Amino acid sequence: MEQINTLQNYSTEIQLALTAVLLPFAAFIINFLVLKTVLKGVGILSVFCILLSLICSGILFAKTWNHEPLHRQILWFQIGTVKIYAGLLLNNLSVLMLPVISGVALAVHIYSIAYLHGDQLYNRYFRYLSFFCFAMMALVVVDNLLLMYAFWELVGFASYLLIGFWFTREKAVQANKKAFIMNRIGDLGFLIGIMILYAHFHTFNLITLFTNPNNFSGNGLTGTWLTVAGLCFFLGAIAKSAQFPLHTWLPDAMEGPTSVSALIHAATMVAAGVFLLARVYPVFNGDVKMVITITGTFTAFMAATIALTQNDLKKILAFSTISQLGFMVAAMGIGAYSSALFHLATHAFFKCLLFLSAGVIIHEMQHLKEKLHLEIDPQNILYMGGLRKILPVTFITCIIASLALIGLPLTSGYLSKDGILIQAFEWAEGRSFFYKLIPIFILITSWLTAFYISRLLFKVFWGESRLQEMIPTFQFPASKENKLFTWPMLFLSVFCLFPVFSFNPLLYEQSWLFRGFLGADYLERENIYHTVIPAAVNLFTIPVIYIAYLRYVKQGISWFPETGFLFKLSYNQWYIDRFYQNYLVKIVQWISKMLYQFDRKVVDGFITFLTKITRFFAVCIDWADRNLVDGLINFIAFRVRDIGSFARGFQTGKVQQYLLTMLIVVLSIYIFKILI
Amino acid sequence: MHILSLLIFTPLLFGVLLLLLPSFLRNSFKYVALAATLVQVVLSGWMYFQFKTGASFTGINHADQYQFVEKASWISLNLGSLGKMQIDYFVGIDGLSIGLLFMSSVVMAVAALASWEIKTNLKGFFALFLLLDMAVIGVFCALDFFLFYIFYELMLLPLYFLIGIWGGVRREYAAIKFFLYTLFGSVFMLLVMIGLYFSVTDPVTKNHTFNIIHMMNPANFAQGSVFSLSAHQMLFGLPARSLAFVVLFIAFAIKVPVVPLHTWLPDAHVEAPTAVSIILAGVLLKIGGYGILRICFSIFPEVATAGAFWLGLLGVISILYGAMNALAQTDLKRLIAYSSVSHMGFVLLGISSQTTEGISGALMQMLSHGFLSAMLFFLVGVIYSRVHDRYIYNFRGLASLMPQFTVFIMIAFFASLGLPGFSAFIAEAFSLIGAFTSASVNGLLPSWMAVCGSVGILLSAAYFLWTLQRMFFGETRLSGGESWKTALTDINFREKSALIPLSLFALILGLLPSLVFSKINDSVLALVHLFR
Amino acid sequence: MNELPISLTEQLNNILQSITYFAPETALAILFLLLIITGLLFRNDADWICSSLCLLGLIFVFQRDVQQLYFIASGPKFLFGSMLLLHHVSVLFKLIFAVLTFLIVVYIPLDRQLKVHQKGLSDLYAIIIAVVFGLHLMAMSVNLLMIYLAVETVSIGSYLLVSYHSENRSVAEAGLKYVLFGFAASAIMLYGLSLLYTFTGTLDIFNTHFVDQLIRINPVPVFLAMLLVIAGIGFKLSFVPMHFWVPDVYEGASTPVVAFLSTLTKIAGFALLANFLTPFIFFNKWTAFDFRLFFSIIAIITMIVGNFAAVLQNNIKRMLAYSAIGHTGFALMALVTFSQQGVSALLFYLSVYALANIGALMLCSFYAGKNSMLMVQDLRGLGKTEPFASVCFVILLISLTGLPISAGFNGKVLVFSSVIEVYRQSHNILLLVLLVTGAVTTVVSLFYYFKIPLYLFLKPAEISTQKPTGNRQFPLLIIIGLLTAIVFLLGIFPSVLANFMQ
Amino acid sequence: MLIAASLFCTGLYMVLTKSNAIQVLIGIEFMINAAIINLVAFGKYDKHNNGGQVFALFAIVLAAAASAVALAIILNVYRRFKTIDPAKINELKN
Repeated sequence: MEQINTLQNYSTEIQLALTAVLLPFAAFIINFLVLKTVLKGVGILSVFCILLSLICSGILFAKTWNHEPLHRQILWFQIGTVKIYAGLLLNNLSVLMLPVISGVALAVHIYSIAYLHGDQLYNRYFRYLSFFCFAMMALVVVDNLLLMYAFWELVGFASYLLIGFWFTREKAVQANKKAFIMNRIGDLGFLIGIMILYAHFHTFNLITLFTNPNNFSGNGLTGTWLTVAGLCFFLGAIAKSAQFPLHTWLPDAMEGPTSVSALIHAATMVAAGVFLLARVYPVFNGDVKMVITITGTFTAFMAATIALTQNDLKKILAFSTISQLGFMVAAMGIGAYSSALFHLATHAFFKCLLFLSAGVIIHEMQHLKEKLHLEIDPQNILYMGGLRKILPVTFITCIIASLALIGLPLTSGYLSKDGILIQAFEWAEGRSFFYKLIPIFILITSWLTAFYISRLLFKVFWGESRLQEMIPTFQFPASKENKLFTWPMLFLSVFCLFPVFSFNPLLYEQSWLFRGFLGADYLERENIYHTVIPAAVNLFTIPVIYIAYLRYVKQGISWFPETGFLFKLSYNQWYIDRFYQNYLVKIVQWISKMLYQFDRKVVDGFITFLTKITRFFAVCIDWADRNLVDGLINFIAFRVRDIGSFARGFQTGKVQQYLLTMLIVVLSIYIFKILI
Repeated sequence: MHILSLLIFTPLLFGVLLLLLPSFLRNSFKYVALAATLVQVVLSGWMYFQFKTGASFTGINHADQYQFVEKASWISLNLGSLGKMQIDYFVGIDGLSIGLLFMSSVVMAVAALASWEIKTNLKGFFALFLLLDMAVIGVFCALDFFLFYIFYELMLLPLYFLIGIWGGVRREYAAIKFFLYTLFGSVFMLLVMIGLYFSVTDPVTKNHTFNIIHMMNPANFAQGSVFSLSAHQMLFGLPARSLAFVVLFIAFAIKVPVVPLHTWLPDAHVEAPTAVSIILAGVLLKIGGYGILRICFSIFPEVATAGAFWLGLLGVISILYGAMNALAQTDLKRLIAYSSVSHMGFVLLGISSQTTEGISGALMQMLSHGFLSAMLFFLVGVIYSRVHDRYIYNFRGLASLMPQFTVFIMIAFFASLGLPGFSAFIAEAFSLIGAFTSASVNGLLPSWMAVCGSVGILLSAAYFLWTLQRMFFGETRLSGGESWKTALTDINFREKSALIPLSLFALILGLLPSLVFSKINDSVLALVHLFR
Repeated sequence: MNELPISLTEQLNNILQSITYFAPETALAILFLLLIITGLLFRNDADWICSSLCLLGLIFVFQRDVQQLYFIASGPKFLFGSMLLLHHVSVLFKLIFAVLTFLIVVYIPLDRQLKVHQKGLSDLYAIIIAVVFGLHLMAMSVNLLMIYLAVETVSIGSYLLVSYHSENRSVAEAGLKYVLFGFAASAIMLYGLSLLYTFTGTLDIFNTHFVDQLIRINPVPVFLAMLLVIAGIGFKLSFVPMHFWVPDVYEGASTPVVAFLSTLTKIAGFALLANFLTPFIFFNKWTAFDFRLFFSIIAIITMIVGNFAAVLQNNIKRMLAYSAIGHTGFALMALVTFSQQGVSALLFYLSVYALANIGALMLCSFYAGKNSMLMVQDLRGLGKTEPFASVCFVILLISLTGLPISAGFNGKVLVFSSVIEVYRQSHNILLLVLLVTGAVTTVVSLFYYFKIPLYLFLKPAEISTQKPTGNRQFPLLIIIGLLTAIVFLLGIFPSVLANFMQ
Repeated sequence: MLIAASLFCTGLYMVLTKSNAIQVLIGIEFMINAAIINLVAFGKYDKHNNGGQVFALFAIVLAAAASAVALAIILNVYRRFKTIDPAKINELKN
């Protein structure tokens, strides 16, 4: 609030941005204060706020796109002599992200009103959702790394809350814990990256850090530390964007409500990793970029192969998301900066749409399950089929989104994905075979994508319902898609089509979005790839889809034996998660148990040992006092008696013993003194 | 205006009042204690806002730059040929202490609220409580080493009894362990203190002095005295100043606690009643950190610089070791106790970096941990007071039973694990950043220390989230069955009124760290300047 | 031969002059006679009459002692032809004696064990006064004869005190042990003294001739003589190895007597030791005997033995006995500084120790009630039933341990500072070892001192132990409270007493 | 002086070995006598003050007083313990 007041004399753009960011926060606060009352108005309020937010970002976008970046900051605090500012940085990147986020979020908000209808934690859900939107939008507009890190974590926190939204489900709380901890690993990288930069430049400011080209050459930060910093930031991105090897949280995160998966784990938050790469792009040197490329490509390929065999509807989409994020990351690595962001934007819409559709399907299946008292998993595609009859709108939107995902012409996905593919080939040109593998794998992945998404579509919508096999008398109930479901989905599907992004359905270079991120040194289409690749991709895609059709609708050919090694590898998600659970987690637990034992036994034991020693010493002294000294005296006394051959029985009395002891000591002191 | 004396001795006044009250008014004892602490909160809050900042109010080694200073001759002995033994009642505060002062009074008020659960021997409990309160505040204000030591020792006995009489099953063991540990340190501190006394002379009167501020100026050390900077005296074959530093450091490190001197802490925490746990974690541990800064580092800056590597190493070890141990716990209170070890490790790491960022971060961490650990222990106390069990596996799905309680638990846990927006984030981030920049600024700590330290943040997430998942989420299942279900009611007004301020403080400091940093900046800069 | 009358008149003059400076002692002597007479006259009511007479007398003595401070403002004075030396420190010692005796006289009728004694207490007061007379002499004597005389006065009185109340076996046994040990010790000392006389031909230790002679002859026999004398004095101080009688006697004798022995005679022992050593210390050429080395080692051993042996005790009086040995070691530490500051530290330390120790012993009789054997286990849970006494006990124990804030702490600080000061000048490594031993044994002393609060507060009470209450417990409680308050206040404002002790 | 020394040693030996408290007392008396002999013997060199002789007198008197007290105590012990062997009177120990 204070920020608003002090910023009033700044430009309208800044005010718009602030309003856009803070509106969801206001919704969150208001919701928070009406803690106890379950109100329908809670949802409406959030929707209203996010709508206003969208409008603000829209205006802001129109005003700022392709203009000079705007930057305003106020003093946040001063530590020593270093002043830390809080501020906004509005460049193309951030003003693009704002409407994308708020747009997708609006759709999800409206959708959620229906989806969460009747849940007793309804208002808590909107509270969390608003909070997430605030954090996510703040993340994209802040101007320094520290604040960015802060919102980065808050986004993760919101995701934690929403994954574990149904907190009584054991799997959900396991999943949110896993998500948070894995993200923490990434945060660690991010933090260390920040520390490296701060140690060198004593500032967190993005502009100061990244606009000066000399910062990372010559006398600036170079060499090993630069590589380490780059790797650290990339580690942050790996965790957030679910790249190998930290991708396993994302499939588990599907335990959250589907609407949440749509917003957070498909469209926005997971894209934050890519966004981070874009923000700190100058940090990455050649080596790091190579790592990024390989990681991205591998993740894309691996996730796609896993998606081929999964039966859980949401898991398939989750791996698809991982795969697509791999595309973006790889694109960042090969220097296709603008393509990556382009794909980020288009992917946000179509993947969100896919998830929302999935939500409707699951909702329907759940409904059926309860109605028929079946023991089935409503998310398992093996039980579905023929749903196009009762969910026609969902069917259509789902088709559109899938086409966009495959990247067929006329969709937005075609534009962005082709950009990446073409640039990958361009990048590999003139390099060794090893480098050529990168574009080849990306290409293969895009075909795999076509296959798994077709499999999903065919299994879910085509054919007859598998439930008929279980209950022969089964009849689908009449179609009754909720308007609160369909409208947001239709809204999103508009954004899956090419006109929104480019007037030319075939050439991604013409897209305004793509051009918005180009540097001055961009070269126009110069070689053959620009025509060959799209053609090759699409021509081969059609047979793939057809094969899938044959396989799953017609039950025709069976190319994948379900017992083969490859199938198992894919079905078990490459065993990565199992490896983590069985080895890494166990090892950490074992170490901490050992350390605790060490603490009890050794460290504490040492202290106890010291006490014991003291006590033992006391016992010794006491014993010596009573026995040794006296005993020695006795001994001497006995000798004395023997020598003097006194016949009389000799009994030293206690008092006499005392005296004797005293005397002996005195005499020994004396003798000692004389001797030296 | 003797506001500082008023602040220190308010608990004593109320304590006397309490002792005079007849026992049939025993229900009013807790209100007396609470009133005392609230008066303190108001006083220290007022002081916080009156606290002036700027280049002429840095404090540290300039006596005239302290604020709210009071100085009166206290013990004055004529020692004939040796001049006079001059011990002053000398109190004052600077940037290092002001924040801690306010934090302590708040934590004390919370502890007073937490002591509602005490049912037996109320007069004794609250009398000791107020005595402890006085001693704690006194430690933060004292500028005369003798006075400091007196207050420092005065904390021991009340704590011993508070743990020993009102504690849990193994209370005697814990109380004695705590007592011997701390006493061990402080006895040797006494020797160093006297040694310093004979090394330092008042520049004006030429008498020996206990004045801490005079001790910081190497010019005040008598020629050829034991701890003189130029004399390079040796004791037992070691440089005298290094030895003194180590001895003092050990005394304070026991309080902090630094691994491997920490084993009193889990036992003391687990056995102590909630209110005492709160004070232990919230205030007592900070005295260790404060002592290291005020005494060890300020008086022996060159030793601190020379030994920074080892201090930092200890800090990192504490962070990781504490966190790993916390991961293995099954008793909620023990878990939090170990997490304290881990979090206080950041303080040591930040301090030993000797950079402005590191020290500011460490101070922030002390404040933040003060509020948060008080909150955590209070929350544990809430459960314990209801069912007398803290074993994590005995609970499940508390969130459904106690939703509001769970909200506070989540705030406390996430704030503790360094969620941005809460104070611990800023604190830990800057402690680590300070440790990291140290390599390029003064070359004291290698950068891997900060990197290892940051792993502690990851581990803290692991154990807190595991606890959340295990205890609070999932289907409600309690080992105590139905009787527990009825016993585990959601938090009441009193508990809320203790928890809400704490969470607000953690939040406000996280959002507006300038509230703290603006007050401490000048002092921290002066302190860093001392190291050069 | 004709010199004789002149010297006689001189001597007579001297004696007459000295009488004026001998007022406290004279008063004591008169008091002693009065007490005996009253005791004989009032057979039945003798107790309280004697007691009040005694108290009045002591107040008078105290007043006289204070007066002496002014007499000697100009400098120390030899009395009776250098038999006695009245100097500042000795007057301070005498003041301490007067105050402490006052306390003990108040304490005696309040002890249940003594009260039931059929013989009555009037004789006891007389004996005490006689002993105090001896103590006064001890503080001032600078003559071998005077030393022996004073020590014997005190010893004989003490034998009587210990075995005064001889109803049970333990008292009788304690008495026997004490008398045999003490008698033997004084015989040994006497022999040592006679040897010294043999070597020097003079009894006056401040006579320059005395030390000169000793330097001249073979150091080996001189060393033996010194050793014997110190052993005799050591019996009073009870340092190692002259400490064996202490635990037995403390355990056996009645508590007020223990209070008397553990404080007054010990302090007097220090006074005597200081007097005896003074000429040797200030005579620079004296090298035959390194007192600092000797006493430092004794102090270290005494501290270690006393404190460590106390750890294992469960009988409170026995524990206090061992701790008293430990305190002797600590006080010796102040003595080895042989400096002005050391002596005032010693004075402060001793007086504070005496106050706290008397208080602690009073609490022993408070808790013990009838049975004299008070074990720590008997204290279980008494903290709840007797909060005031228990809190006092804790404060006194804090003082005995030397934790801040307490008078004992200040005492320890003073002692430590004086030692460090001397170390700074001499850099004698032994002093450093002394310091460390002092610090370590302080921690060790916690082990046993804190057994008491542990049992008082922390251990639950056994099944309904009968509460030792009685009418006479309240006056005792008041005195205990008073003592505690003094100890506590001296902890906060030590300068009051410490400046006085300069 | 030699006589005195041997007397002292005899006394000491008696003190340490005799099983009768009275005999112990006598031993102590021997020791005191040794000292007295010393005092008197060397008193002649100290004509001026006659300190030795005076001291001897005092010593005799005090020794007598002390032995009287000691005897009384021994008597008392005998009443309680029916023995005066110091070795057998050892109830007080840790």
